[in-house]
Amino acid sequence: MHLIACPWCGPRDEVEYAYGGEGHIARPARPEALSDGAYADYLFMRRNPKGVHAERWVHAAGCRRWFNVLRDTVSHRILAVYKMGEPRPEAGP
Amino acid sequence: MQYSIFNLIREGINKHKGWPAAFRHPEPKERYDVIIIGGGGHGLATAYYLAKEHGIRNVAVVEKGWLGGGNTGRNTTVVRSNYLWDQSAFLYEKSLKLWEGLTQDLNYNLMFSQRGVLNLCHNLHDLRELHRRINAIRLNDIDSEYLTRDQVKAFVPILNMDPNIRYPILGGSLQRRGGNARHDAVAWGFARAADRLGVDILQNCEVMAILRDGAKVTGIETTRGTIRAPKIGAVVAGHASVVAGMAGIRLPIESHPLQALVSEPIKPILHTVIMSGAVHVYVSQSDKGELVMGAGIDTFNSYAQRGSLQVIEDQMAAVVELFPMFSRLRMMRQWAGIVDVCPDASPIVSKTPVEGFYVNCGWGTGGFKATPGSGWVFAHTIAQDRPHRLNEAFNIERFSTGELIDEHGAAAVAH
Amino acid sequence: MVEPYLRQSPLDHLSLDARAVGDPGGAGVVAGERRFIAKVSLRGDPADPAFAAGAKTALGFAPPVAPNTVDGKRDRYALWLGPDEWLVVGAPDTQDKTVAALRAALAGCHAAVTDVSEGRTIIRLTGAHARDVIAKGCPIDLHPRAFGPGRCAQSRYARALVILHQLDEAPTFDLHVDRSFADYLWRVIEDASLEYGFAVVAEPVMAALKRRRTPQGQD
Amino acid sequence: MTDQRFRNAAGGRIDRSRPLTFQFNGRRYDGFGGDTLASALLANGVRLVGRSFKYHRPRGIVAAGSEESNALVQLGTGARTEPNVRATQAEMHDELSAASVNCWPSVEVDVGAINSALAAFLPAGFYYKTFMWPPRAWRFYEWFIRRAAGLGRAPTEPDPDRYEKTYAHCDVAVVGAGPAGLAAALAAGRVGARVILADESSEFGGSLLGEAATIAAAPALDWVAGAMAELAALPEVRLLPRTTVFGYYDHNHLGLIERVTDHLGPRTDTTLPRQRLWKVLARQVVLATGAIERPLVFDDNDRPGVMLASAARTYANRWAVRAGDRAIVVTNNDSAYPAALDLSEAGVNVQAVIDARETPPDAWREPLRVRGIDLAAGRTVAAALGRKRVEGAEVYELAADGSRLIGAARCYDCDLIAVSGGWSPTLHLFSQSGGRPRFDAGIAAFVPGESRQAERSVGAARGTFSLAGCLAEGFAGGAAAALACGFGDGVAPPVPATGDTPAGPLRPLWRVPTAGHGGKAFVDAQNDVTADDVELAAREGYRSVEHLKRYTTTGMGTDQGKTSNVNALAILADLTNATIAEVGTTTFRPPYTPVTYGALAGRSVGDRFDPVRMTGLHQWHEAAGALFEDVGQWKRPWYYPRRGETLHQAVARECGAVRASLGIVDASTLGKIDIQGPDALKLLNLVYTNAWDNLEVGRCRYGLMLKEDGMVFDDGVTARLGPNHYHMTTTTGGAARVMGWLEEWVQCEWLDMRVHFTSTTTHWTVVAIAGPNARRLLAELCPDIDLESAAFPFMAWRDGTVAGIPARVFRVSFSGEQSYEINVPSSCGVALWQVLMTAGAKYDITPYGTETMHVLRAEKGFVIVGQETDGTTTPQDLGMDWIVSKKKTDFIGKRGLTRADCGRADRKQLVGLLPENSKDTLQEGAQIVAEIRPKPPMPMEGHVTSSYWSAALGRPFALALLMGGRARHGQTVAVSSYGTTSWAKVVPPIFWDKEGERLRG
Ligand SMILES: Cc1cc2nc3c(=O)[nH]c(=O)nc-3n(C[C@H](O)[C@H](O)[C@H](O)COP(=O)(O)OP(=O)(O)OC[C@H]3O[C@@H](n4cnc5c(N)ncnc54)[C@H](O)[C@@H]3O)c2cc1C
Ligand SMILES: NC(=O)c1ccc[n+]([C@@H]2O[C@H](COP(=O)([O-])OP(=O)(O)OC[C@H]3O[C@@H](n4cnc5c(N)ncnc54)[C@H](O)[C@@H]3O)[C@@H](O)[C@H]2O)c1
Ligand SMILES: Cc1cc2nc3c(=O)[nH]c(=O)nc-3n(C[C@H](O)[C@H](O)[C@H](O)COP(=O)(O)O)c2cc1C
Ligand SMILES: [Zn+2]
Repeated sequence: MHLIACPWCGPRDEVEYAYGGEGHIARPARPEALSDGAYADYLFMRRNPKGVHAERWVHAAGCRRWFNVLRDTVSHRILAVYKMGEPRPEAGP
Repeated sequence: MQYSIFNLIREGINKHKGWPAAFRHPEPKERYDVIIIGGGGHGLATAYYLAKEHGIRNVAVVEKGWLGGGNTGRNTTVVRSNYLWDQSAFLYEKSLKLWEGLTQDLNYNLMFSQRGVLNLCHNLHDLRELHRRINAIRLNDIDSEYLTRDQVKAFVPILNMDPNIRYPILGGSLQRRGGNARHDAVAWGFARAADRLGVDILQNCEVMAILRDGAKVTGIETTRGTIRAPKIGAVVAGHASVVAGMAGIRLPIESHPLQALVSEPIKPILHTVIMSGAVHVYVSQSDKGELVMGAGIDTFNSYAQRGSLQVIEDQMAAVVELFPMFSRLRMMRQWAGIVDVCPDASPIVSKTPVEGFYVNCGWGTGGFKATPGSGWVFAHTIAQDRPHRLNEAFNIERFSTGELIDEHGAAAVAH
Repeated sequence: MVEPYLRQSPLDHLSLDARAVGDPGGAGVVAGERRFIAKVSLRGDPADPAFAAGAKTALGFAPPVAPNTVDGKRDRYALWLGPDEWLVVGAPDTQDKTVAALRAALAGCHAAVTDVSEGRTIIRLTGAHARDVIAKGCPIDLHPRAFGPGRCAQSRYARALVILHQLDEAPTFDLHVDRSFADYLWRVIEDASLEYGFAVVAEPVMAALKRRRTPQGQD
Repeated sequence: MTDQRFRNAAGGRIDRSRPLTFQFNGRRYDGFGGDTLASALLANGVRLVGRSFKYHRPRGIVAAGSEESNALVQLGTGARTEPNVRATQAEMHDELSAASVNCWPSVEVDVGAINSALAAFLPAGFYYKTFMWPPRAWRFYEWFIRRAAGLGRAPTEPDPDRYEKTYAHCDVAVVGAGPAGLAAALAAGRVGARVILADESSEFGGSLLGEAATIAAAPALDWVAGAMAELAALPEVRLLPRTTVFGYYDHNHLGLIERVTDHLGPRTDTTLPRQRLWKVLARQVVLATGAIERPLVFDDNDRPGVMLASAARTYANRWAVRAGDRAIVVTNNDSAYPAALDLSEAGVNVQAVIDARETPPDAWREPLRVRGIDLAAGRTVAAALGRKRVEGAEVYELAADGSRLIGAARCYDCDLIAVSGGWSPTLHLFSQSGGRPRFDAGIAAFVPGESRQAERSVGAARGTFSLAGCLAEGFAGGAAAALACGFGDGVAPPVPATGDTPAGPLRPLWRVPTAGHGGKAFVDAQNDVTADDVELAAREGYRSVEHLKRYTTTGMGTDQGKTSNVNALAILADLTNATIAEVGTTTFRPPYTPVTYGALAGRSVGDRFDPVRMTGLHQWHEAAGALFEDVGQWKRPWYYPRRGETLHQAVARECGAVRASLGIVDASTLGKIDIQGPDALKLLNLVYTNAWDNLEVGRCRYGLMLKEDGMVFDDGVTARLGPNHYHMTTTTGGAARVMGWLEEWVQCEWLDMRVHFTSTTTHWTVVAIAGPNARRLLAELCPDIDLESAAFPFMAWRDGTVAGIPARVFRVSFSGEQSYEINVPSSCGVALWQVLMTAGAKYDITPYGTETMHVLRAEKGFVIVGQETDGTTTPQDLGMDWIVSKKKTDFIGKRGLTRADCGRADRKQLVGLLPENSKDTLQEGAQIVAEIRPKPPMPMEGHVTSSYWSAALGRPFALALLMGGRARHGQTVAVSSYGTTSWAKVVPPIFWDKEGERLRG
């Protein structure tokens, strides 16, 4: 039961959000230039870290905005919330 | 000592003082022929078949905690082989065949009970998919039956067959050879059998690094010291990305919590396994009497072995929809495991670009049933340095070529 | 439009009017449907001066920029739904006027004006236990220290998506809901209200009830 | 009727003005309001309450609260029966009825007790070692094992009661309303914090309810009453008695279960729920959950009459019940002394306090002497005597190292053995919150370690066992928690004086050496786990505490080992030469006590299980007798049978009407997305496979969406409403998914794309009329649109009015006929539909459902995403290469299509099938096999995706995905379903109006 602070709406219950998986995966600028392997990297390969994970969520039942979250996948602590387009902050403790 | 009724009686008279340890607690050797990382069912089975089928006995199974403490020890024990695609059907069916003789093979009662697995169908779309699946399964010579509404009702009279409920039951598919096995016994049975063939099971031994010499593995760094081997198989389920990462390999895996729960023990009321992807729950009753049930994963990545309450709430609503009489029963314990989910809901049992490094993962929400089969093909892959026919398709390259084995339908509800 | 009597609000099939009482008496929860309220989705960047000015001209007030707040007038007000999204709510059947005014005033900027009136309805809840009933399905903290008149929020009620808007301290809330979920929401709320006493009122009574209290926020 | 012979004439917190009768195992007894089933049974002298899980040993009551391991009953009857209820928590109400579980024919004479005789052969894990022969016989053995296992019985009827849930928010949640919890709530409440105080008991006061303690020189319960009154008057404090905090989840979320009306017994008035689930988000949590007394592990320590000392004391003080006539009190710590004194005060003949310590604190000697109670130090009880109830106890001297008994037994003649093996702080919630317990050797117990969430433990829950200490910690904890939320100054209120006797150290005593006459020393009585079982597990290598738990099942019962876990792991530590800290605890998991499924389901049951989404026309369809199909959460008319018609007949009729004249269908559920912005076109070009540049305003186009892997994801028609304005439609099931998909791309990837999406799915009611007479009908009702094909061609849209209703009309066709989709404001849908029905009567306008819609589209070879596709299908597989732009440099999924596997010639491709036997409609889901063999396995090369009888063709036809199918037109294939084979000719997947004249005409 996560309590996630939407950058606009503030802390809201997990049931209002949808999870979007790993963040900062940029769509290749020229997908056609990629090998099958490199394209598979983009499509499927994930960091899946044990610890701090940069991921994205959408406030689906709220303001419908996507945003980024740094969250620890072991403690479930949320270390940072930041808007789309903003760079990933240093992971705090 | 062989496990048997005679020895049980003899030991009963002897106050059970004579039972030897089921498995040793050895000190790590410096070097093994093969190291298996992960002391879950799959890892232990791999070690067992390496020793039994391939004569490779100088094997260590390295487990960071207590053996069987991963998903093997926390799953809802559904065993079946009714998968859609040929590749999966053959692999899971191999496994099911192994299950059928495993208790005797291991000389450990796994309580493998072919009580049947009934998948319910609640809408026309699912019904069409159900027929497709049943036909495919049957044509692969695997048992699967279509049950009409009336047959479902006759088979499980306590199901809510009211046609006016929100998601009325229209029919179902039954695999009679499916069922349950005792999860812990599977870990312990394989451990004991592997141990008896000389395999060292090293518990409380966490792998921290994988040692390489160029493109070849040479050993591992663990919390109990360095251990060397020319071949290393990683079978660590939820930790697949972490351990593969130590060998410099990226995987298409994401780790999610999958929750389960048991009711208080009650007298027998449910004699089969009921699964419903549409209302999202599955349930069976263990031999001890608890109703064991689960639903889908929590959506977020996690290594925490716990999930969110709302998943349980939805799951309970679903079970009460199917079985209104269960409403007054009580949840006695809830827990979670970390499942390794692959984009196509099929496993990876494969060689890797790193020589001597093999991975077996991605079983996600449904690998318990595959335990013996997975160990069997993985042992082959490691021993021969090439996949067995049955796991050829489950390679890593498929994510590049696109030749996926999409079993999302089969895994619609975790199991 | 067609003859008004031929129009169907999303809850018409529940025959609420037949159940409506003139005086809700001691009911802890009083509810009714606000039918055919005009609702227009407005999208645009409030930081764009052209948009801000245009919206203000068209509406007569600036759409609020503070998240989850409501601003405007009695008969037309805007709920903040997102950093570039508002729901402009107005008297029944005024949506065409609002759309036209906004489109005209916003011609030339990147904005979107969409009539969504018919896709949603509003369930109004008031009474001493209105807050308790909402808490039974909605995770938002509605305590006066955390929420209040003039605030709005999008959230869930049980398995439906809702927009909550608190109108006064009575408290009175409007719950906006998609028309296809309205029947579900109504029935869930009615069930959740059982222990407090539940009364259905028709729109005029709803308005009268609200007038009896100090007007705050919008209606 | 009985005389409540063990009930004292005065005292206790029962309501003597409210005498009640109840039934247990068919006999009637008396009790009082305020009793629990356990206190009332004890008052009536009932000691034998149930039978144990495995050996069916006689069992009684050991505790007075939720930690009870033995006294489980089947409560109530009929639809309201409930298995495995702890008698100690079942509140008495009139006509309560309960029965023992797990015994037959009765608790006195239980056939299952034969297991007790066989106990020597049924040690921990015996089932893993036997029942293996003959192979496959396990299910035979299992049948018996299953019947022997389990405790109570599930009801066999639906639950007549209601449940509900609520969210709640607070600054400070206080769990437990003993002295520590009350103090914490006072401290936080006084400074204005929003406080929730929950206690699982019916009354607040915690241990004080069972003790004769004093606070501020008055009975402690006076202080409790004062605290309650003060708390009740604070507006921001919510008091929740009968409410168990069962789970501590992430981010300070707590799960609470409130028993709202259970204590009132079955009622007809169901305005109040039976139970209520609270989901509390607390900024700070104070855990004041107290401590649980540990039993001692000695031979036959499970006999009815062996009871926790604190429980015996509580029965005496709270319920005025003597748990026995003649007692001995056995302990290793101070807490049993006041218990002995209170028992004596209550009229129990307490013969002796047996203290394992060589030198018990002197302070107790005098009070014992005054009461005539012997003190036997350095001794302990090694065996209980008696079978269905305690009849005596053997007491021995204990060797200094605790390893042996010394000398001969002294036998006490007693019917109550009150035991105390020390106290374990109730750490469950602390542990669930992520905290790790730490072993405190001083009290020989695990105590909370560092906090991982915004939580603190106070009082006995933290290992502080003095009343003064509990109060002080409670006040301090409450004040600090409030301060952390911004209330008050963090200064704790002054602590009132208490009458505590300072406690001396305890002597750990985990396993009393056996007295040697073959008794069983239980560690976990509920699951029948003995000290020998622990030893066996360790010997067999199950040395991790988690293995021990699973191999022996210790701590896995309904009590989750509240009283047993620490004893078990301490014994394991001893056996494996490890410290208790090294062995550690097993994982604490929710729930603290079992939680009713119904409460977890809450209101999501019956017709509120999941929302039923209905279009504005739903009531019309219902009245017209439609049967409905579930599509996602929507109910869509499936077909409209006329009297006596089968599905087949109705669909043939509906199809015929459309092809011959006119049909009408509710298409409102199609997803609709309004797209506006200067980059809208750019977006469409990226999300659809085809090119959109030349679409004019007033026209629409069909598009296909792919996922990045190239697989078909959704489809629909999109119309250009204005230069920068589009109206997109999606599949019914895909509406929310596509909307989310577009938002995700634009918000996460194409941040500078200027485009807005608004869902308008339900804003519009969409009625499609289709058939040769469609235009004729529309023309009658639509004066302001020129319907001539030249002016309003296929794949165009126009605004106008239909029957006076403002409408947007799309000329699109999913049926292959001339067809118009009329979009009107939803509230006008019924009006429109009715006008169309009336005006269309002359054309025999026929409402049709999804089944007919599917037949019609299949005749045209139009695919349905999700039916012809399954997430592994590309546009090329569907033969829709024409819709995949070769010119566009990029669109979502383009690169995915060029991966190696997508180019294979033997991919499954969409084909049509014409069964050779023209009576034979193929089964949807039938498999196409490469060769027919007498029996499986047979290699498969495709499957039937759609199959119907076509009235128009006068024959059955089907769509299928077939390996390399496009190159196989003209071939005959074998289609296998459930063992029967049909033969079908492979044809192009279009059967009707191949030139498309009808829909354009
Ligand atoms: C709640 C739940 C219900 C499920 N239900 C079913 C079901 O009904 N049917 C079904 O077929 N499947 C089910 N599954 C899935 C099934 O449990 C798993 O697929 C299967 O048990 C995986 O076995 P394993 O041996 O690969 O993994 P595990 O049993 O998880 O073993 C992996 C081991 O690797 C160890 N490890 C990890 N990292 C390291 C390291 N660095 N060093 C050393 N050791 C390490 C772990 O401690 C662990 O013991 C369920 C899973 C869950 C969680
Ligand atoms: N002499 C000793 O060794 C000894 C040992 C232990 C306790 N005590 C005495 O007991 C008292 C302890 O006071 P305290 O306030 O710390 O504890 P307490 O035992 O008085 O109160 C704890 C309360 O928490 C409730 N509770 C526990 N878990 C709960 C849950 N999950 N949900 C809801 N309620 C829950 C219990 O019902 C109980 O009422 C003191 O008076 C102390 O002197 C003495
Ligand atoms: C099939 C199955 C049945 C279980 N039955 C019980 C049970 O009867 N009692 C119990 O306390 N736990 C039961 N558990 C849960 C375990 O206690 C434990 O929670 C689970 O193995 C996960 O381990 P963990 O909670 O230690 O992390 C069961 C688990 C499984 C997989
Ligand atoms: Zn938000």
